[in-house]
Amino acid sequence: MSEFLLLAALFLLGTIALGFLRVHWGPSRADRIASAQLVGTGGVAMTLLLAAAGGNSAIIDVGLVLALLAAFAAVAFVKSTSADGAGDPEENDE
Amino acid sequence: MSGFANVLTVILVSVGLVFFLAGSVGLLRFPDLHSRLHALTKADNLGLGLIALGVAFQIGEPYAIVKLALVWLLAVLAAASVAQLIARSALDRLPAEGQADRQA
Amino acid sequence: MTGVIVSAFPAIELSIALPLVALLTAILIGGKLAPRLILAVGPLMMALTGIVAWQVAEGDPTRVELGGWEAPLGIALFADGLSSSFLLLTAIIMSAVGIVAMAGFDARDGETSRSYSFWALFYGMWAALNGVFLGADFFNLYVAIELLTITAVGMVALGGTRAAIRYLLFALAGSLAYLTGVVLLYAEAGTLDMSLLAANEGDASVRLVAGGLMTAGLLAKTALFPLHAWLPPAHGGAPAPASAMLSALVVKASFFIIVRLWFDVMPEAAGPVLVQLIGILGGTAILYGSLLALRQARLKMIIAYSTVAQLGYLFLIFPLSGGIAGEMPWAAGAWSGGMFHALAHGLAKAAAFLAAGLIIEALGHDRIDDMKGIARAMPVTVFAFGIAAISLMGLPPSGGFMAKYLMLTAALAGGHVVIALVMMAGGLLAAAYLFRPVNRAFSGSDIPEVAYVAYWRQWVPLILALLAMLLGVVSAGPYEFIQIGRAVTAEVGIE
Amino acid sequence: MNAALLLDAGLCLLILTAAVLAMTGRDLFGAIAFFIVYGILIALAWVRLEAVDVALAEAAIGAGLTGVLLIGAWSLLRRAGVSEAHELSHWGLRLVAGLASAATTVVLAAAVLALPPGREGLAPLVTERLADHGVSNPVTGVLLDFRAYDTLMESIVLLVALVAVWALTPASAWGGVPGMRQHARPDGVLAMFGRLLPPIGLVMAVYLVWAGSSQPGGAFQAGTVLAAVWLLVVMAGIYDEPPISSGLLRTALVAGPAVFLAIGIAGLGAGALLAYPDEYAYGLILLIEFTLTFSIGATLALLVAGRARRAA
Amino acid sequence: MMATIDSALLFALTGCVLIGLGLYGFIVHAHLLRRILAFNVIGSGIFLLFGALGYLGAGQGTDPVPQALIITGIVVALSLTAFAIALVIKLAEEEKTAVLDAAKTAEDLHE
Repeated sequence: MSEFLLLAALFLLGTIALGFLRVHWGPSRADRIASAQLVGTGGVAMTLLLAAAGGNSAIIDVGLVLALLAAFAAVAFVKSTSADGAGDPEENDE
Repeated sequence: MSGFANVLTVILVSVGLVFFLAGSVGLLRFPDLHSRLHALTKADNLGLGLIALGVAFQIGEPYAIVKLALVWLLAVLAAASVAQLIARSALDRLPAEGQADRQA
Repeated sequence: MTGVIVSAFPAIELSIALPLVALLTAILIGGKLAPRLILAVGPLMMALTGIVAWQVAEGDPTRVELGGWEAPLGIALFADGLSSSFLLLTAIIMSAVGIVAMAGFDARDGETSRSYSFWALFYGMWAALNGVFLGADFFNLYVAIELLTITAVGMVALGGTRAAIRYLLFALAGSLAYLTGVVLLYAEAGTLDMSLLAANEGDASVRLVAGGLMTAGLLAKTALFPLHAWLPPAHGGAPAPASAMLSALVVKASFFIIVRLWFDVMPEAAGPVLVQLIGILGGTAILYGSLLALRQARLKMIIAYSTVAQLGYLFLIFPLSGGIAGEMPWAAGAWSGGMFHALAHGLAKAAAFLAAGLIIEALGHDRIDDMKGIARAMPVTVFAFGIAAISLMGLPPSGGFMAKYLMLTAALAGGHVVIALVMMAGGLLAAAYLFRPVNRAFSGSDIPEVAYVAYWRQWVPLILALLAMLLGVVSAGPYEFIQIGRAVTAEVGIE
Repeated sequence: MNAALLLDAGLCLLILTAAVLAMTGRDLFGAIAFFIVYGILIALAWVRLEAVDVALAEAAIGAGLTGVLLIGAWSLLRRAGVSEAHELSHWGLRLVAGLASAATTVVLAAAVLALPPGREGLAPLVTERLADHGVSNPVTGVLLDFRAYDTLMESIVLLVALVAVWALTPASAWGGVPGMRQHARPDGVLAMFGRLLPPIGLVMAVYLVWAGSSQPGGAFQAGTVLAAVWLLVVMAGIYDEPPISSGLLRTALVAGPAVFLAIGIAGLGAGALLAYPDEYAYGLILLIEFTLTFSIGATLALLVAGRARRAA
Repeated sequence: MMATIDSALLFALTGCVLIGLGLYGFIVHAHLLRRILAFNVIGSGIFLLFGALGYLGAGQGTDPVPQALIITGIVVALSLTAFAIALVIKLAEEEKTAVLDAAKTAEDLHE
């Protein structure tokens, strides 16, 4: 079983590698940061597979921390694109 | 682990992987940021959910299963919020700055 | 009876803990209290380090296991003659600097960013210095020198951002090299404790790579030529009390680790190539630093370039010991001369920078050309600078003289004619670059108008300079003291 | 080749790719994005090396906090009008750098391969001594018991780094509030995110410290999660940063190291600095961990926020 | 199924290459933010090397002592990074540059 889970993790690594291309190409910064987010989700999935493969549920905590913090860089980026650098893109919506 | 659980795990994880692959391909092939964001949030989070479910069948401890659920919940929450915010902020800057971003 | 109590007193542990207590207090309270803390911490630290020195002098080198855990699991503190000398030097210089800075970094008009951060950085630096001088574990030393780096760069940043960034870049590169060496050392030996490493010879080639990396990193932090480029802007641009600590103590801390590494931990590992290379760099530093010091227009810059030069002498102990394993009879003399130099230079350099700082306070600048007659306005300060200059030049009867005498003796005994010539040239050049400001200060006949500088503050650099002098006058005692715990004792030295 | 080795080879390859792109990418923002990706992958490498404690720290710091720090810096630099143009340095310099880096890699690799086999490290000794003293997670045991002095100094390094950042505050803003005043649409996604995540983060932080005594986790990982949560609350415009002159804030910063130091000094009574009496070891370590977590969280959050910029 | 000895060696060598890559970046880049990135890449390469060697040595799992030292190292590196970034931001806001200019530093000192 763990052989399968490791191969699954390897497959995920492949999809992450595809995501690399978008981080590299952009073209916009939003593209780059969004695809970095994708790598984060893939990383979370990998921790789960590795937890099962190694029979160590403490590894899930790593996934938990990654999932909690993966969004932070993107939030910081979104804030930086607002007019004064401290706002929110939705602020002026009606 | 029973054989049945193993079969379920293999099926769930495999389908999850397909979604991840679809997400990545979408991220590469879709023409603009907004459709790419769709690919990212929908496919990946579905994939993650399926993988978490598959993994749950391998892990006996109940509290670990709670953690798995929490991981998925957090990932969905984060991806949905971030996708919305990025999409919204890109809207403000299109088309002018979307082009300006396109530097070497 | 009191002897028993004193010898059991945990002075080593407390000389780490007390600066930390002061640091936390300064961060918590800030405001008007932080500048006055020195009045309590200074005397206490002098007493504590005095007790450490007494314990070392009475007994043997002292080793303390923290948490009660023996190495390799735990971390030890270790005090021998050398470390307690540096500990005491630190206590003296930091107290002196603290007293002078009480007026410059006060909070009379409420807390300011300078007065707040200076004192926290000051006590952080003190803790880090004591941590380095007492450290017996190479990873723990890494943490201590990083603490030192942050406090030192933080102080430089009070003077200018660019100099601070340049310093930080060198320091960061140095940290990484040092850390890489530590990693290899642990992988090879399974411990980072100095005495355990010394007891087991290990794999010579891995140790040479590890030691080389650690040394390269530490050299960047010590600013040995050609890794010196950051020092003059940093030491010349920082507020004068900060410069005093940086030049007198901070660069010595990384040098101290180099000495521990090669002389105490792996004396067999250094090949002749490494020894010669370090010697050549040291000699070049002496000449290069001195020549540039001659060309400076500002007093603090002269003193800063003088540091580049004077640091060069320290590294001459590598070739002068005749190979680090030190079979030569003059090896211990060379080693002791180098350590003496570090101590005497510390006192004299701190005095020189503090004096320069007071002159800047009085004149508003430190351009040598516009310093005419300052000796008449600030006789005590200029006198302190002059005395410090005597020790820096290596004239008798100063501590600087004793250091250079010992090293010169070793050079001649070992047939190192080139080194002897470089040392003498360095002495002449030092006389030239230090004479210039002193000469300016005495020239003319008017008394220039200067801002008020409290008289008692002017005495502080004088006391430091006189201590540098005293080190030469009563050299026999300190000379024997720094050797406590050394494997090779001196056969050639002070008669 | 088995699946494990294949996976590790793939992971190493991807780590190296991310590093190359972070080092050489033309676009500065792209380089930062790759650095964040790199942090995520390094965390996975730690999982593979069965160093889950380190993986947690890397996930929280490398993949999380450092990213926020870098993007914040990038944004401020851009607003300050700094050019991002990627000027290719002189080919001579690149050649020298390439040679130096290749030589370094080769020497290090040679040293790694020259290491004598059969080195045990300290793992057996740690397990042996841990058995009847304090906590059961060996890493926490090393951090807070065997090498507590390192950890104390490290918490001081963090604190002093914050003071050094504060030292850059211009005189006019001293005692004021770090960063810009953040604001967001009150009923928007960001504000919602900023309200939903913190409770989860708080629970997770407590869990990480608590679990840290017996399984991977500990004060630094938990403190980082706390800091991240606080930063999110600020970014969502829900609360503002406290002024750096606040006595409460300074108490929060100092509390952890102070409790650690006080217990350490009290240890002198038990025979050595930082020694814990056997019967209290577990409780004391937990007390230190909890206060340290709190202070580390506050310190890290303020480190990321930077120097004070506006009056309180 | 966890990493094998071969894998650990792989990670150790990856660490060595990362140190080299970071060193390259640290030397060639003038932009200070990029040099800070390079510093962090070198740092994590060193830690990876440390951990992998600890794994090689311990035989089972990674030696807890290097793990603890690495966590300490990560926090120290973060402290240095945060301070460095604060300095770079200050430089940028004062002089609109994120590049150190040696000539300008020298000018400061001669007023």
